[in-house]
Amino acid sequence: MNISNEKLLRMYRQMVTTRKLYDTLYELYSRGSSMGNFVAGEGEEAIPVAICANLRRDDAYKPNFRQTSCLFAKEGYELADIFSGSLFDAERGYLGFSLALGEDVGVYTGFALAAQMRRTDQVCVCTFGEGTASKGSIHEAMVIAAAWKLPIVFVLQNNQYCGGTRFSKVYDFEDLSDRARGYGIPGRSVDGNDVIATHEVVREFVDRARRGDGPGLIVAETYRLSPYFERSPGERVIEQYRPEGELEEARKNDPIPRYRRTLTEMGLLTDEDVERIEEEVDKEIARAMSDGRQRPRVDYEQYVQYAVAEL
Amino acid sequence: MNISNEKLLRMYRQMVTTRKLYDTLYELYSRGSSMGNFVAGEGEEAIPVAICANLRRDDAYKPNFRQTSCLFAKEGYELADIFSGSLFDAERGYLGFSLALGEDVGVYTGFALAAQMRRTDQVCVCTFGEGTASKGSIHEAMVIAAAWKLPIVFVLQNNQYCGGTRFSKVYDFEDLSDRARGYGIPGRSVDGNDVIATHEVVREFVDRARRGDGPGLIVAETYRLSPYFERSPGERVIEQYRPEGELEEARKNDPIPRYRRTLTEMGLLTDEDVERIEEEVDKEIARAMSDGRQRPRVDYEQYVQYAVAEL
Amino acid sequence: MAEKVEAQVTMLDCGAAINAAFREEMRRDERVVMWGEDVITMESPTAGADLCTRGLFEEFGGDRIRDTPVVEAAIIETAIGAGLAGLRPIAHVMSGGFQMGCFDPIFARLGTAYQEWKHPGTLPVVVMASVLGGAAKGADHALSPESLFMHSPGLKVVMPSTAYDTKGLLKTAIRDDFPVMFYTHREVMIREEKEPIPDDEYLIPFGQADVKRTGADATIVTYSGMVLRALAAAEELAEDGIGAEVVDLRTLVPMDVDTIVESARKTGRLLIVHEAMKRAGAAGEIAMRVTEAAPDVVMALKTPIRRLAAANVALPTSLRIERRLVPQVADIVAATRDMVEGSNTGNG
Amino acid sequence: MAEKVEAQVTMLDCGAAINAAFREEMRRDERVVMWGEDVITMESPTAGADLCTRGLFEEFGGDRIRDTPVVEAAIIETAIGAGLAGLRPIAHVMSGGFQMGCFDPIFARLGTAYQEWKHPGTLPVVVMASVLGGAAKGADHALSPESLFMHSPGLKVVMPSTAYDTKGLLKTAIRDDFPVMFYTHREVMIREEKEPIPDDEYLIPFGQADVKRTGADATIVTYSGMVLRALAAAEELAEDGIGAEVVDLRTLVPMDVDTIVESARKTGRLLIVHEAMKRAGAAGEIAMRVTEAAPDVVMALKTPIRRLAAANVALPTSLRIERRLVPQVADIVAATRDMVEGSNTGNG
Ligand SMILES: Cc1ncc(C[n+]2csc(CCOP(=O)(O)OP(=O)(O)O)c2C)c(N)n1
Ligand SMILES: Cc1ncc(C[n+]2csc(CCOP(=O)(O)OP(=O)(O)O)c2C)c(N)n1
Ligand SMILES: [Mg+2]
Ligand SMILES: [Mg+2]
Repeated sequence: MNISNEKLLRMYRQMVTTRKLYDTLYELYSRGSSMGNFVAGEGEEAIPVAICANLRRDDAYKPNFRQTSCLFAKEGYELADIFSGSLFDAERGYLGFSLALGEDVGVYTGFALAAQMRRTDQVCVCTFGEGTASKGSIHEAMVIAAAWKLPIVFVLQNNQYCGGTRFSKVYDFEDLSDRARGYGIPGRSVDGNDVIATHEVVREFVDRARRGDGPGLIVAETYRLSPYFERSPGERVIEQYRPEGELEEARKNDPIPRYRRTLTEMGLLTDEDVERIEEEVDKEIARAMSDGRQRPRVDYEQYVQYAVAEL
Repeated sequence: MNISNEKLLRMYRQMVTTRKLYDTLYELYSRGSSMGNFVAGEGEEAIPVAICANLRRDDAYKPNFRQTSCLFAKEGYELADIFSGSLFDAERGYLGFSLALGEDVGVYTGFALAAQMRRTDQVCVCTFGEGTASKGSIHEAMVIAAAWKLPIVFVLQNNQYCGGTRFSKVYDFEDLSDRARGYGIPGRSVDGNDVIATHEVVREFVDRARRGDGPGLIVAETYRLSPYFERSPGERVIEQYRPEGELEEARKNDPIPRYRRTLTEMGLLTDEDVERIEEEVDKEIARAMSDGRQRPRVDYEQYVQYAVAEL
Repeated sequence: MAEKVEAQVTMLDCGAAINAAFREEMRRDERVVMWGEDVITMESPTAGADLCTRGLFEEFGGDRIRDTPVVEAAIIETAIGAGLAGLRPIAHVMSGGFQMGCFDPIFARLGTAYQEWKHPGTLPVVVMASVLGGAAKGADHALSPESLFMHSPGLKVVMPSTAYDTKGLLKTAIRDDFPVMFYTHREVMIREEKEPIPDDEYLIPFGQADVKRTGADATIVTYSGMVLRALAAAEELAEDGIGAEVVDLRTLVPMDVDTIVESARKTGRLLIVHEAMKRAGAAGEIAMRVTEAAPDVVMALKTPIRRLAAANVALPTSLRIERRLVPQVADIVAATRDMVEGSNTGNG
Repeated sequence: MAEKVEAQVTMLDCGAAINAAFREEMRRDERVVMWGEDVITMESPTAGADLCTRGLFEEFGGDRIRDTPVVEAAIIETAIGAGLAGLRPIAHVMSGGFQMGCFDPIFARLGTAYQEWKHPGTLPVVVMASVLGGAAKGADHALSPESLFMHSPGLKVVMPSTAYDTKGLLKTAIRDDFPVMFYTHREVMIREEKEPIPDDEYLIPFGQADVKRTGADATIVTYSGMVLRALAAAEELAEDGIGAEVVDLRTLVPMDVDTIVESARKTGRLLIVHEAMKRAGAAGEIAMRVTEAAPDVVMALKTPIRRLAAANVALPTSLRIERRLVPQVADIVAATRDMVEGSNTGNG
């Protein structure tokens, strides 16, 4: 591994920030934010952070829908953007996502196609869940990415659950990354709760894509600590589908404390640092929230300008 | 191999019949049959014949759209049916096909699901081309077939061409049957121009499915001697997309002469037999045509009865 | 007497009514089976969906009710195959918006191909989904897709607005030998007040609209969640002495044109209201059907047929904006009043 | 003079006109790119499609024009991504029927999502397909899907009926900064007689209908392949002294309602004709738009608005049956005559 200590610590701070953001955003949602169902992705923070650490401002990145708020960690974005309504910005490589799962993967593949046609060295990383991986449109996107050797890295984020359905109950696989062979592209599985290991694999695949050697599939194994979604403010979903004790077991593998231990062992982090970072991040989020929410939002008049003909 | 001589010879006759049927049906088409574009599948006859030889009357089978006329070889069907307008009959395991390629694979998967739910030991074999294999709905069908261990055998018929696009120009694969691993099901490639080898692999996969051990994927390698389609009666499509001499090379591997040599070497077929079979088949087809075309066809009044509400 | 009635009905909400319909039909006919995402684990985001399927797995087991992966196309296509093979599948797709991702299977396979194949037999498939409007869930969740599927030759389209109608129509749908699209609506599913549902079995035939409120001055034709808003509007209008008759179509295919015509003949005014986007929405079809069935009535209307529907722009994830794009009670009141008193420009 | 004209125009069929439009726009703007199945190898079954793209690969190379595998969803979705990234893609899907298999990408991504995302920039994507009606190719090939996509908030819908209009509208479509659905029609593509196409560049703006024939007694509003049949019908009607005015909408979104209104005001009769299935087809939308724009004109019509469209049943693979299901010249003649002379029951 060659990652600078500074970068190692930045990733830690970003993971902590991502975790805390979930609470802040849930707060806002409970106070009547207007964002449909609220979803969180606690326990999966290592993956988006490891990905962002390998991307340039002009690269494209689609986090899984639970990790959209992690975009602040991508070069070009800042915390305040998360609270500002719309993150959409092709210049900074975020093309939105599809609430109808899977339909956005082909869109990001199109970004990679544009990069190839224009002969830039931009790369695209596109994440989706193991449940969404079953959608047909993703198959088509991977077929065309492989056929044209597009600069895109697909990251299948296996958090073991699709809604209330446990992955292992539905599929029996030795190695999900074998799916890559069906497209004639390289595949690799990695412990998605190990931010350093994930960072290294993402770097390898992103570098290959940037060199023009085509797409790849990374399967990042993790666990969804958050519920499927918050049905409505306050009322948490009853999660009778998780086996006794499974959640507790999984918490022991929470990527944040785990990474904290690693950094402490490496002598890069003291208990004081940990406390300080918590406090600083709280302040940053508070500031970002007030900044971001002050930015002008799209109002009715602007919104209806999107109509292509008579309203 | 243990296939009775009788069966070996029957398969030969069925391959010859299939080949001759293409000419007969094209004749009808040229004289103004109303069947949209005419498609033939010369050079691919070994595959449907080998499949039919392993199926029961109540098993389901979707030939590739170029091989629909080969249904006569499936138990329960006869030559005359091919000329009778509609072959559709769930009892005999033919549920039609989709002119929008790929959308029928999930339908046949549903037949296998019904068999499993009803605890019958029926099996379904569903064929599609290597071009169609890229369609998303096929991915979804294979996902659910694998997840539920359904009694279905997917046969990917790789005739090297999708329209004017050569497979090897688009994909680079060691072995296309690796795609099966992406679903955690067994996969196998076979020389689809070798009817005996194909018969054996199909038997193995069909038996497994019938035992309740779940689906599999067979990749049958072959070559499309026929054009993409006949644009309109008489006017053949110019096929400038085939490399010089490729077609001629491929003809040397035509499954019918090839099988004829095998049977001759096995001492099961003499030149006299060959001539006799040709003559008999011609007569059979002629008889089947007049029988089949005498059967009543759906007329306007019957057709509009399908309307669910006011016409 | 009151006692007697009590003995014959049970107060149920829509989810419980659906659950009862499923249970009765699955008991009655073992060929009735169902699958979809999380129909067993009941984590579906479809409002109230958990109630709909609760306890069915325990009673009928894993052969007849199954959870699927996220494969909407396969959910529909396997239902078609199983239906052709003799089962009577109920295929669950969580929301009307997600049906865009399995459109060919619904529109072209289920609704078209079996006619084209001249399939001699039956194809008893029910596709169930929820329209999740009114909560700024965005187009993918909140789309009301009825006009799209009305255009498919082989699909019946059912969109009830009460628990009572939902149960009776769902049982009819499950017994229908051909494809039925069945839509619940979030605002119907989450209603507080329960409805009296007869304990004895009842079925409601397709193609019979229900006059949910009578009135002399204007006819409001609508269906699904918008019936609730139309009734609230009629309430308000009544205070101003305007009598609005609310016709709940209940099924769009087949459509009960006669009931609309009779009402329009009486009131002389026809307002068509739906939640879906206006352009190429169902209102145009309803208006043409009325015109074709009773040109004399249409020519005699006091004011031209008018429609009220969502603006021609994507459903937003902002409640503030959604409320201005999708017809609200106040909009229905204003449009009706305008037709009765107003300028009669007919610009809906 | 004749010479002068000769010097200014070239006789082209529709395929060649499309080819010229592609060539001119790809030369003009290097961001214009295209992909689809067999657009290079030209084996597409789309009538005349081989002419459309002939020579483009040789001139513009493999970065700008590509053959794809059979992945309709990916064809559209990659066009969206490339469009958001600054290219101007033309995405080819062979037939309108095959667009059912990539419906979410077209309807919900291309036509809806970018509005929902509040995407500040442009999304210059043209989706091209051919409607293959009139040859009993069955629903999957022959479907005319315009009403489905008119219901998507962000899609313009273009359906020309002549080589001249096709070239001018296609160039406008390629320069449009937002999504355009562009449909050619088999019967227009295979026409024998060539049309004089100006050598100088010309563009035809969207939202301008074209009166293809004037007449005093009845207005026939239609588009795409049906314009040819409407003109043939008008020819026949003229022999009986009935003047039919044929309004070719050319674009359905945006729709030129004014031209329809003016014609209907003049003739007092309005017949809407389309090839697509009647139920929830575009005719209902056209009728409502006219009613909303000019209620006075509609109230003053000599006979109610009538529509003529395909029967509500799947398109067959039998020409014999298709001819009875889809409006033919004789049907248009009969309907028009009935409106002018006849019972005026308005039952279309
Ligand atoms: C096309 C579509 N089908 C169903 C849903 C409902 N849905 C929302 S989240 C979810 C689970 C997806 O599982 P996975 O892809 O593993 O992502 P995770 O929730 O684990 O992050 C489902 C089924 C949807 N949003 N879109
Ligand atoms: C959804 C869809 N897209 C495109 C077509 C047009 N088309 C007809 S045949 C064909 C080639 C299919 O190739 P393959 O699956 O390999 O089958 P083969 O022709 O080789 O038998 C195509 C693209 C279609 N019928 N359906
Ligand atoms: Mg998951
Ligand atoms: Mg092929």
